[in-house]
Amino acid sequence: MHLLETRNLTVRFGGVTAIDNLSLTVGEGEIRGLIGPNGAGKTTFFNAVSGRYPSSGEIRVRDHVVSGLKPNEIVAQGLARTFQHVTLFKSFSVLKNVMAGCHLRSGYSFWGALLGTPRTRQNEADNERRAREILDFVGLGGLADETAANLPHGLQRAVGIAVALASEPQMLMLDEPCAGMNTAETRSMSDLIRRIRGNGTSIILIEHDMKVIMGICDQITVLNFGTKIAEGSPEEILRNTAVHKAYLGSAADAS
Amino acid sequence: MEAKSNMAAPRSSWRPSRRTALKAGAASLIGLSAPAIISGRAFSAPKTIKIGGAVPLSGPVAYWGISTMQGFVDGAAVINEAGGVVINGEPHMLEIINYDTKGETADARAATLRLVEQDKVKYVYSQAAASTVGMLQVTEPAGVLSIVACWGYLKLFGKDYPLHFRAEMSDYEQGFAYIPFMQEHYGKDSLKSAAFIGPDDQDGKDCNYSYQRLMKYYSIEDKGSEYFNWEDTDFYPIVAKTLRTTPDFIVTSPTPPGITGSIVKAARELGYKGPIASPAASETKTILEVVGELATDVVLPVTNVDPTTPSQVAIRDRFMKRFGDFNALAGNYSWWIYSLKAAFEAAGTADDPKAVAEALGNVVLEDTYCGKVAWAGEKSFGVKRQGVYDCYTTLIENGKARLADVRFPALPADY
Amino acid sequence: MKVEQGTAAAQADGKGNAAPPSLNRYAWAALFAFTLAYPAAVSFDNYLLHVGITIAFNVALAASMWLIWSLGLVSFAHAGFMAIGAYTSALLLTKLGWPMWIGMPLGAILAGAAAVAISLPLMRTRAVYFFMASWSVGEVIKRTIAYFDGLTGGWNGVFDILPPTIDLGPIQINFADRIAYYYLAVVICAIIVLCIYRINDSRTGMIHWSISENELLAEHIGINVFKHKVIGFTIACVFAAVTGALYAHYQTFISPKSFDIWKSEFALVHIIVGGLTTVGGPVVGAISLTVIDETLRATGPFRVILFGVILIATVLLLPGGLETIPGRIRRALRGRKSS
Amino acid sequence: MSFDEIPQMLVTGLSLGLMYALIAIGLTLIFGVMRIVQYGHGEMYMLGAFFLYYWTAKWGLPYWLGVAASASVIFVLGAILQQTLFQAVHGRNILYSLAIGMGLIFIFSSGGQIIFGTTVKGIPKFATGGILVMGGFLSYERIVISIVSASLVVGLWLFLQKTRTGMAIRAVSEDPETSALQGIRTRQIHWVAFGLGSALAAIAGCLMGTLLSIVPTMGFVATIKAFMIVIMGGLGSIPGALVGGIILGMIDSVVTTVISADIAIIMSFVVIFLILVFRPSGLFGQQWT
Amino acid sequence: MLLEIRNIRVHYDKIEAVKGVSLQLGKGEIVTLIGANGAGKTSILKAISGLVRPSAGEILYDGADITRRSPSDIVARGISHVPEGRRMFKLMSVQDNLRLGAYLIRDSKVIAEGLAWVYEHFPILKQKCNQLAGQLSGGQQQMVAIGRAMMARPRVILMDEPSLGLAPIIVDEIAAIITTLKQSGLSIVLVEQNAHLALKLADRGFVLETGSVTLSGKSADLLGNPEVIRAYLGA
Repeated sequence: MHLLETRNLTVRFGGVTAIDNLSLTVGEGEIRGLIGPNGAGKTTFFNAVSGRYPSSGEIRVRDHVVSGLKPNEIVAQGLARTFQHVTLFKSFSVLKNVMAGCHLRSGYSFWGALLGTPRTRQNEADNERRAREILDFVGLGGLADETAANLPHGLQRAVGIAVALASEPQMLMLDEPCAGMNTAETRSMSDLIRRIRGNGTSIILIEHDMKVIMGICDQITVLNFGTKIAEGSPEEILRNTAVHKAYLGSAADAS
Repeated sequence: MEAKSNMAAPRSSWRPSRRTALKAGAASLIGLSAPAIISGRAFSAPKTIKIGGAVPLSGPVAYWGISTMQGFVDGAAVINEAGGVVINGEPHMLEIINYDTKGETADARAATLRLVEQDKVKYVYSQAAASTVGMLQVTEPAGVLSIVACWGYLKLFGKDYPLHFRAEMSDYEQGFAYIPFMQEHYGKDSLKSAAFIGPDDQDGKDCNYSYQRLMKYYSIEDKGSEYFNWEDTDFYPIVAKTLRTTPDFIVTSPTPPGITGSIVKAARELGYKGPIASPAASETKTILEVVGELATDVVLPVTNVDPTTPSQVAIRDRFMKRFGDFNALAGNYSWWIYSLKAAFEAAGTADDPKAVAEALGNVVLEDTYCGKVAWAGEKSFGVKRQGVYDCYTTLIENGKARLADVRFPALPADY
Repeated sequence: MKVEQGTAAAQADGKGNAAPPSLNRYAWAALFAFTLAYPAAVSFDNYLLHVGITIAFNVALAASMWLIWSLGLVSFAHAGFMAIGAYTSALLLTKLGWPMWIGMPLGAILAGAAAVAISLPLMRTRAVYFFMASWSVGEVIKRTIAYFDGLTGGWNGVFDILPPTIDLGPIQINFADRIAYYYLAVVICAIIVLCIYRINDSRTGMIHWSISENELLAEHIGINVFKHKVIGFTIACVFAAVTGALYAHYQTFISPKSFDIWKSEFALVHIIVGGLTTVGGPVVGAISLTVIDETLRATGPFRVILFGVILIATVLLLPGGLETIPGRIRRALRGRKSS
Repeated sequence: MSFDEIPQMLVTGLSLGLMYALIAIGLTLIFGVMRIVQYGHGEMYMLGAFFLYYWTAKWGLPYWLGVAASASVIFVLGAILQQTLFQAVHGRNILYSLAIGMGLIFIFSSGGQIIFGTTVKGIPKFATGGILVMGGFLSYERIVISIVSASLVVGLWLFLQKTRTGMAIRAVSEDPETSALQGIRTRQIHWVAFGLGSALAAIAGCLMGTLLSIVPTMGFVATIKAFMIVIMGGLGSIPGALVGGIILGMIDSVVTTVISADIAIIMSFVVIFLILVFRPSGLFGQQWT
Repeated sequence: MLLEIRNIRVHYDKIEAVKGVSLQLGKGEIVTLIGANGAGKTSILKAISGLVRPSAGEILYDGADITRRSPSDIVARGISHVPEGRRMFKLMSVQDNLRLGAYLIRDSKVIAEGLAWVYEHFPILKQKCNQLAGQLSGGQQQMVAIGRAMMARPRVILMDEPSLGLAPIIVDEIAAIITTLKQSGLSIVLVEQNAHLALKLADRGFVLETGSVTLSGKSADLLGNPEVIRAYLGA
């Protein structure tokens, strides 16, 4: 049983086919890299799987068909994601961002919230504890009360991941987590990704920084123009000339 | 004051004469409001009688509110200059306090509460139905005398509201003047049926009620009623629909003059030849401006546009001087305060609204802007609280207006 | 109308630097205490009590509209739902003799049902389009009421909507008394504000702001955005209906004109002037603008102009509204200390 | 309803729709370029009409010159308002521009009552009489005014398509940053578009004012109509404003004639609601986020 | 030096995107900025063209300080910017897009010459000149973007990721155009992720990492430098 499986996934915008009959499987506990030149359809793939874009074909999570579900239902199925551009509740504190993420897996009733019942207070306390745990886990424990908008870019990305982790996903889809980071930040991000996997969460990773991809992925899928052009271990991908050509540009041949 | 002079400034290059007048008007308004703010702390040398206005001074119906207020302000000044209200030999000065209602019911209620409860005013006046309704929620229980211009809402009028006076004639009273005139002018046989056009709100429905009673009284066939929205900008559709019923004449009330003009124009352009009567809320000049040459056979009761009698001319001149502005409506409303003065003097008190009300009901004035004025309605309403006065009917023919008829309404015996 | 919620929020001193909640709580307690003492403070001046009651209505309206705003939406259907509450309660009293104690909850339920039904299609629209669509809803409600004049009295409105009474043997209160009605209005208004405060302070509020802040992310962390929008909108409409019933029994007269677009617009103006990010905003905005409006009444024709000038001046000179004043003062003090 | 009323309804609806469209196009232009809602747009319409009133009725100057003068004066006024008030809230929450617009409504409509007086006024006519078109009566005045509004719509379209400034306006409303890269001074385009939009409203005010009558409080109704049309057609879309205007004009005309005016206005709100539900960004709108 | 950047810094609120970068561009030269996403390449271009204001440092063009000039002034001085993602005015025709490029040029003859130049170099655009720009393919849009920049008769062109999302064949075409531009005497600042392409085209290159230049030199040297390949492939 695969954790995530897509069968003949196709996404069209008007006349353009952004994802073309893509079939892909990701196993449990895997870190899967998704690479390809800009415009290859990587983010579109995330958007389709997370329910943001309508698609044809089939998407399954642990053999449950999730195609056609709304994003919030897909998250409930255990599939969380982050975004290419930093996407946070920017005026919230870091802690509150993560607590919002915890909402899905914690008890909530409207009336309880309104009346402030002991149970709700317990829930909120649990929630906050959970959120702080997650923040500690991603290494942001000291920044819980900062307003998200005031954090530097790299830390905002980490908050984004913390928010996604807060929904306790079985699989996390990371869209360029290292974009715009310096070497040290990138290293700690790679580290974080490995630790997340260590907790039993599978990961699909879109990343342009090849150091990251080659360093932490078990398997890599290469997309170009919405189709899969290669799949395999980092070493295999590095040797694949089709990949070279697609990814590094035509001039790569000449060099 | 700063704001006021800025407001007036752009006009300077256009018409300096009006600018000064305008300034004077604005200054008097500010002056009026000043005592309101420091009310109760005025000098106590001569006794004063406070009269309060809860009138629309802003908003879409400000036209009527401001006209009414002008009548009171001018009247109070004239009376005070002449030695004030003399009650039992002692002169009393009149003080006018005005609060804006925007022409809204709840706002009018608030303004009246302020007048009655804070300024301790015992005599109030108001204008237009919405403000009146708001005012009446307050005045009658508080034992405060109210004079208003309001049609309809008849259940708020009569025996149960003994302190409530309606100074302006409704279409119903006017009808007993202008319909006989029209019958004489056009011939009874050519006015066998009529149709009604009015605004889709309480005023429109009220006037429609008056209209229906009138048509019944004169046995004129009612061909139906149409209501327009205040948001409407084009009256072709509604006029076309009315004309489909082929009425002999059309009544538009209480349609504002601009819209009446548009209706007249649409009707003429659509080939309608019959007379159009616009009782209540109308005005000649605007209709002429809007309709131009096409304006013909428009019958406008109660608007003596060009003052004729000496007292009318005097009133106009004073208004022009004091406010820089005069319109026939303001002239119409100018008699209210004089009737109050007469009532104070007749009752011999200004402290007992009930006694004043009794006296006011019997006041008859001979020479106002509206000619002869009296209160009537004993049979219909149980109390003499409805103002009736000479109806000046203007007739527009081929783009020119002339005063065609002056008569005291021939009220039916059971009125 | 959720353009740049973030900016406004950031201006208003984000959550990070906000005053400690205890201070906040003191401010609310002081406000409530003042409200209770107000009648005595004005030596039971009936007119000033009337102003107090009007403020209570405006606060309740602005606060409930603000609840919708916390979802990132501006609803102009508010006056319409207020009308539903007012008319239900008024007609039940005048036609069937049922007191306000029954009419008000029934009006609220009716408004709630209508709000759920209408928000299913309404929530498809966004931003300015939502604004216009909700405006249409409000106008249609108002004009439909006017249209069925047999039942509702049409444009003539409904009269003699008597204030309620309480008769519990020893305790008898007739709310026709201004002081009694003042406390009734204040208590109901306080309950509404308290509910909104609690909602905003609880998880629900966090959900609302997360939707307002970033609907995309909210969906992707498992929040059912549509459901919460419908619920939030409905609650606010129910509050508007309760206020409407309260309003009707106080004014004793209502007509469709009482619920025209300006009712919604003034509520919106109260929010903008007061501030967009906390419940305090609409409360402070409604209080101060109502007082200003009443004070300006005596300026006659200049009343509306001055109101407009004050409105524009506040928007331009005090970005973020009145609620930012404490933060500004604090910053100014801190600035002086540090320098 | 009889068959011969149909032409009258259509003719009236069309001419009405064209004038509505004229007000709405100004509003949509301002939104497109600045992304703010000029809620006080109707006040420009009112002021334009009053300018023409003083021009013709008071000073006795020629009518069409007055329309042009009114448009220029209101253009300047609009540009000044943009520079002094609206530029300050540009890019901020749209509610702030809404509040400023409301303030302008209060100031202009009430100030207008003090300056112009509260009486209803009529702008002198430039033509009388009319002709029958397929059984529908059309006054010459209405024909001329419809032609003028139609040609203004076409003229504006040509202006936006063909001229340098027009292209700049379109460019800024599509993408301000890239426009700046082409050398366009976006701030300048802001006040130009704002002035232009206001001038269009002023012209509409002149034409409508001639056909009907004018009062200082008439602006808000125009704002409501314009707002309804612009949202129905899609914010920022000029064809949308044209189509929206004609839809509204037709509803006003046809439903009023066939049923009644109160149903007509309920109907127009219902139609807007339905359009927005099925096309959440209006008929021709793009999703502005 | 035609264009000289001295130690500029760019902040977005509290985030520093460019941390003191200096570079020079000679007449008729192509200089490329390469590096990963978020390295600050686009911010540098935006600082040059006036879209963002540098918080420190200065930009000299032709001897004059243009650091805080408005974008339109900078365009008028002869620096055109081909933005990332091509940024078509999608609702306008190809021809209108091109005309907008010549917004500051009032002489219709010059505009006509410019159009002729564009149509000569991109014949496909002539066929599609009345189509809406939004309907073109990515490569054609890139041609419009370059043509639009050329319409302003610039001396310097700033190009941001011209190969982004284009098929290899099209990339070759774009590369050929860039070479042509250089031959006609233009100076170009080229920002690219496609390092091989960029370094093949450019005379000199700068490798950026998180807002700072970590490596610079002649393109030929950089092409052979394993450090660059490491930066890109991590291998």
